[in-house]
Amino acid sequence: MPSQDQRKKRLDRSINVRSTGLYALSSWREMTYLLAPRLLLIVGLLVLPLVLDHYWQRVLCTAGVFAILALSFDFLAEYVGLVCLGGALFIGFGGYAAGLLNEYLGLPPVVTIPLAAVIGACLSTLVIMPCLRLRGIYFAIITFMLPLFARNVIIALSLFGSTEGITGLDTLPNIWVEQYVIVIAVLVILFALRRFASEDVGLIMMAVKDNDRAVLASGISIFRYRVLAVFIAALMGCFAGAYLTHLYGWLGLSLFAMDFSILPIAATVMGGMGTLVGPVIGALILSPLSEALRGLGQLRVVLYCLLLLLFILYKPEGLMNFLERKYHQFERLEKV
Amino acid sequence: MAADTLLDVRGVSKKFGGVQAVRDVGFTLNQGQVMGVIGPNGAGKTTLVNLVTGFVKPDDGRILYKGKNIAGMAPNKIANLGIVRTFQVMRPYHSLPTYKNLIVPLNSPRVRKATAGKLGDLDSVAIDILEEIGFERDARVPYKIAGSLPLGYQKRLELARCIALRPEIILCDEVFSGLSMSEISSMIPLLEKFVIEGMTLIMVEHRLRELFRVADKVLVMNFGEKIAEGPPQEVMKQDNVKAAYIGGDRSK
Amino acid sequence: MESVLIYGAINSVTFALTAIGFSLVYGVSRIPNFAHGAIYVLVGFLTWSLVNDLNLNYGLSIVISLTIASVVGLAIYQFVLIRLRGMPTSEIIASFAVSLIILEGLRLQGIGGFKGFIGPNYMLRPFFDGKIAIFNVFVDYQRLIVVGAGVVLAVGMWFFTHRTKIGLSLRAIAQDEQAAMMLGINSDRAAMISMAIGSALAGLAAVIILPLGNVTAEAGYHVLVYALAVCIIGGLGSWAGTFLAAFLVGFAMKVSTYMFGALWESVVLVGTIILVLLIKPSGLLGKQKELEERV
Amino acid sequence: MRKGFHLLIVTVVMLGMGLGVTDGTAAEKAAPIAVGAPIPRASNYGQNGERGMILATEEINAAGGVKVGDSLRPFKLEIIDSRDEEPGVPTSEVLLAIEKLILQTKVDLVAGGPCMSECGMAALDLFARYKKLDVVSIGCYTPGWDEKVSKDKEKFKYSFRESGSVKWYVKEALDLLRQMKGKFGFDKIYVSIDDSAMCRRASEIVETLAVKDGWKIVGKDKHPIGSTDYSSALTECKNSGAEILFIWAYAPETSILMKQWASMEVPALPIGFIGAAEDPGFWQATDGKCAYSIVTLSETGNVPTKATPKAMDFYNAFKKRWGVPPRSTGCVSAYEGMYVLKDAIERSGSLQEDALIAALEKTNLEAVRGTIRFDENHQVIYGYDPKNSVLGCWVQWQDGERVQVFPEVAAMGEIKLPPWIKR
Repeated sequence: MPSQDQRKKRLDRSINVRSTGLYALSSWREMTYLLAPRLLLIVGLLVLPLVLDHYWQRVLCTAGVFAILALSFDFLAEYVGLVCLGGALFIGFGGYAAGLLNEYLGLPPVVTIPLAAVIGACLSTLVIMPCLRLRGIYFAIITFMLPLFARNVIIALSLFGSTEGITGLDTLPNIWVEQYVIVIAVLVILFALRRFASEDVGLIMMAVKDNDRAVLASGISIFRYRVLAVFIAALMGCFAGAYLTHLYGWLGLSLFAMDFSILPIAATVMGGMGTLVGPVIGALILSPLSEALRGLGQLRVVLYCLLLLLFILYKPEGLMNFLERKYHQFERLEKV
Repeated sequence: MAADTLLDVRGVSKKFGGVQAVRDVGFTLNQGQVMGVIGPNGAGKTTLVNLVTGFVKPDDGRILYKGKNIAGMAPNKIANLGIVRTFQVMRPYHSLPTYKNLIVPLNSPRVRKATAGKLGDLDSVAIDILEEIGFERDARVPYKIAGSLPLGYQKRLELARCIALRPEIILCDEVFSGLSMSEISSMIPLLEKFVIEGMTLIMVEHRLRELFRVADKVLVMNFGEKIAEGPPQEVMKQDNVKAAYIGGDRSK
Repeated sequence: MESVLIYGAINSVTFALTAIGFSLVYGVSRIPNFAHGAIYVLVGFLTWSLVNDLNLNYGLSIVISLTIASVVGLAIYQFVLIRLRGMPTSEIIASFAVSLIILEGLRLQGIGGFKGFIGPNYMLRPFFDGKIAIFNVFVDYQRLIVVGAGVVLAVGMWFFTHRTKIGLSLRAIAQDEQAAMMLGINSDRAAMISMAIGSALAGLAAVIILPLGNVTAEAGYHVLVYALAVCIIGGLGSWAGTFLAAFLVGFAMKVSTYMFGALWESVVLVGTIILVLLIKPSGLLGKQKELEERV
Repeated sequence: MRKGFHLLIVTVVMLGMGLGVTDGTAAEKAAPIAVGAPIPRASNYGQNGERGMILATEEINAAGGVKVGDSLRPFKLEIIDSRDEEPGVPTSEVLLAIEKLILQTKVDLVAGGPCMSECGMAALDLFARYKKLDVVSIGCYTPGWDEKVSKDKEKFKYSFRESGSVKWYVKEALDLLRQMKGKFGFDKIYVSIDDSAMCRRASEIVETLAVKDGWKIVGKDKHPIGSTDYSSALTECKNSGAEILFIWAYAPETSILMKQWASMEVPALPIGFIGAAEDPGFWQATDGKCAYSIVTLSETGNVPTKATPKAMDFYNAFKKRWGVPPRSTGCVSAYEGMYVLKDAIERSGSLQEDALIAALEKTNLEAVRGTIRFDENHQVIYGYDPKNSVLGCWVQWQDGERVQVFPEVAAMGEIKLPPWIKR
């Protein structure tokens, strides 16, 4: 706590490296400075499965699912400007697609998961497309309701085992495959997205978010790009859903459960909107946390939302931005 | 209509709720002309721009571009035909670096068609355009985040975004407003250069003196109606125009 | 067939009641109050425990819990939403977090001996017990009260927003915040008031509607979703639109029940929403234009 | 900055609590036999099951514990909140809870939930995967369960279901109907069910069989779970001239159905599985509007009866321990579940899975509901004779009390008709 006659002074570390990329190559110090955090993340995630006990390994798997969902939420919200509160929709469609392919066509997970990801993504995109003309909160609210309705429709038409779902689907061969599939998927998606954001398409999407009118004025159809973006996000979500289905060899209505929509958002807010890494970290903190707090019953949800509230109110930038700043700056007290 | 008539607007009207924003306005514009659109605030100038560029669908009336009616077309389609605009309220893609702002228009179908996809490295093209618009090439400015640009540069960026589309008509919505005299006088030659390059300009302006330095003719609007059209000096002599201006506000 | 008409009407009014609070808040302060459903349920349980645990008089406990509701609304605005104005996403997330806190909190089990509200045994007494036959369709008084309340509320809202000073200022804000502020109307205070009133309305809906059934925490989610649906269809923030949409949805659902069976209600609901949005993205009477700059 | 610090603390605290909890469950498990119990603690069935299990465990331990070989070992309940039957909770999370019991708490056996059919079915695969013995003793009534087991007996041999099955309750319902047909000469049924897979199946069976018995199905209503207005259905029922209103619905909103039934004086006697009407407090909650409704509590012992010697003892013990009478589903079966385990362990003399399975299959234990035996699909055998099977429980609400009216052996009263039903 700084006293009266002192104040915090912030100094930046190696601005050169960060402002002009090439400079980094000049010395190992600078390169490690840039690469260390990334390596830390990658190695960390890859090593994690080896150090955890069996139960926490399983937790890691579900955490991975939430991480991917968080990524897809963050991507849509911060890179395209579509706030989609319906992550469960993706999980549901992906999960059901995978499960049905496996149940009725007898395809093995190695086929169903990618296939379901694509099919599910197409379906979700089709469903969301009519809502794409809406902006901001309208879109958010509609997407919030979609999973619930998807659920009701399945009950109403009593499709696919209706309220009982289908169990006894194929599961993945062993715990190692289960973990590394999801961990690697998270990493790949993470860095693919970062790359994508710097491609022209990604840039245009960000432009759409910043000022869609100007994009229109530049002769580009924002609708097409929004659809594309939704498809990409859905692709991730549905992949996660398909994976989850095969993780427990079950499909059912609760694939559309609200947790799948809420938790990723919480993770994103906590991790830091728009950082992509943040949501992953957020998910890796939150879903184990919610497991650890299971003993507390409902209280768990309450604490959980309190945490979310605190973050949104007092640390809207989120963990990641905070850490990043800490990494790039150091503070010292000085006389005023 | 004459062979070299590029844009021919006939009796367009637009109503927002109860407000008649534009009523039965029409004008023609020849290739290479510069037309100023003036009038007190709320006269419907911006709406006119929106109508021509398709951001607002006219209730009735026709907008003939090269003899083809574009009234009610989607904005991006119209832009691809070569009619581009700047925005009164400038919103550059603030989270992107300045030069990346131009990636958007450079990816438009129009540019792709014009260059048959052989544009090469878009970034350097973007830098070229920016330089042409008056960004110093090797300074840091083009690499800055667009949101952090000073007003003058943002206005130029708006223009750059138009130029990147290789337009035939540019509708400038108050490019001068908020600029200092020096900035304006450095921008005017730019506009003149566009005209020489064969572009046609429609300029919505409040800064009459500066406007008249470039405009061939002006269109005066008041309460959504066209009250006069013609060469600047003559138009300004008309009583109803004076009345409108004294009645309206002269701020800016 | 008569039953479809009568119960369709009742159903519609029910929707209107649940939605109007949300609509009001959004209309005035552009805040999507996702805690709406939670407050609805909260009031239900409050009233119940005031009556059954403290043996208070029914009417009195209703008044008390409504007051508490509006205080809660105020609190939510003062301590949470006020910092998030103009960030719809954050507002949604925050208010939804609040609603989860309330709803799950109500179901807390055995933490500190607190026995949460679980199970079918929490019911509010109907105001008058009994029923009458309208074209040999039986309707219990409570449902008639619901309808009556709906009408009163509609008229009341109109009077409030067109005649009273505060109502007018709320409307001014709703129409053009900038202008209203120039006229010296404090938009923060207006938003706060709207939250209070909105919550009170949610509570009112609760005490009127809940006696028809029983009070469960889950209801909170349903109410929220239906309120959202109605408001979206009617056009966010448009109060007339809300009522219109309520009737559209209410009848659509009852008719579908009559024709294809109750299962189709939700399907029909989705259909209606998608359809309306396809035709008119801003909802039936919504004001928000899609891609238009203010003139 | 400092706010960030606060947050950090909050997080740390929460983590601490969390770990504390997990350690608490993970730590001491030496002598006692650890029985994992995944239970939806925020649901009625869950709570009742939990109470039943705790009561049984306390009794057994008080009596010295379980005799394994020549050593006496107490039971240790490892209850975990499986969170099924809660809105917005994915089944995967329920399964994760079970995995936690198996993998981290390292329990010897699993008993109790999960209650929700969807979860129960999915759990089967889990127990097969981890080769863990499991005795379902709360809820999970879906006929799909033993169907699934029968498909692959070897794979699913680790799971037993000591709680009931809808199959049987439906049979009971039909016999009850037949009885009333003889008694009052009723022959028209109106069916009203929740729309869930379970209820739909149940009603299908009932309808087909009832028609065989010479009943006329004069109308049917499927309402989505959570609907709060049954007026149209009830009006239809009224006009259809039905004498029996056959209900199969577990949603709490069924209370509304009952209230509307009473206020509309529908001249058809409600019979069936009515979730809300099971509760002892239901009479007071509906201020008497539930009178005359006939409900299954699915397990004899939830209301006073002389059917079996143990029944009254259990009823009183439960009331004494928890201050409330047993509610319904779960109380009895969960209670007995612990005794079934005790019995099997003592007979096999070990905790080794295969030995236990063999022992359990030979179970023949006199308990509260009657005599517990498992069929070849590891499903407890229901019947009407407490000597060789366990009994269901049908009660009618008669001035404030749940009076058992069926099966006859356990009946404590006669079925009454409301004044507005002329026969």
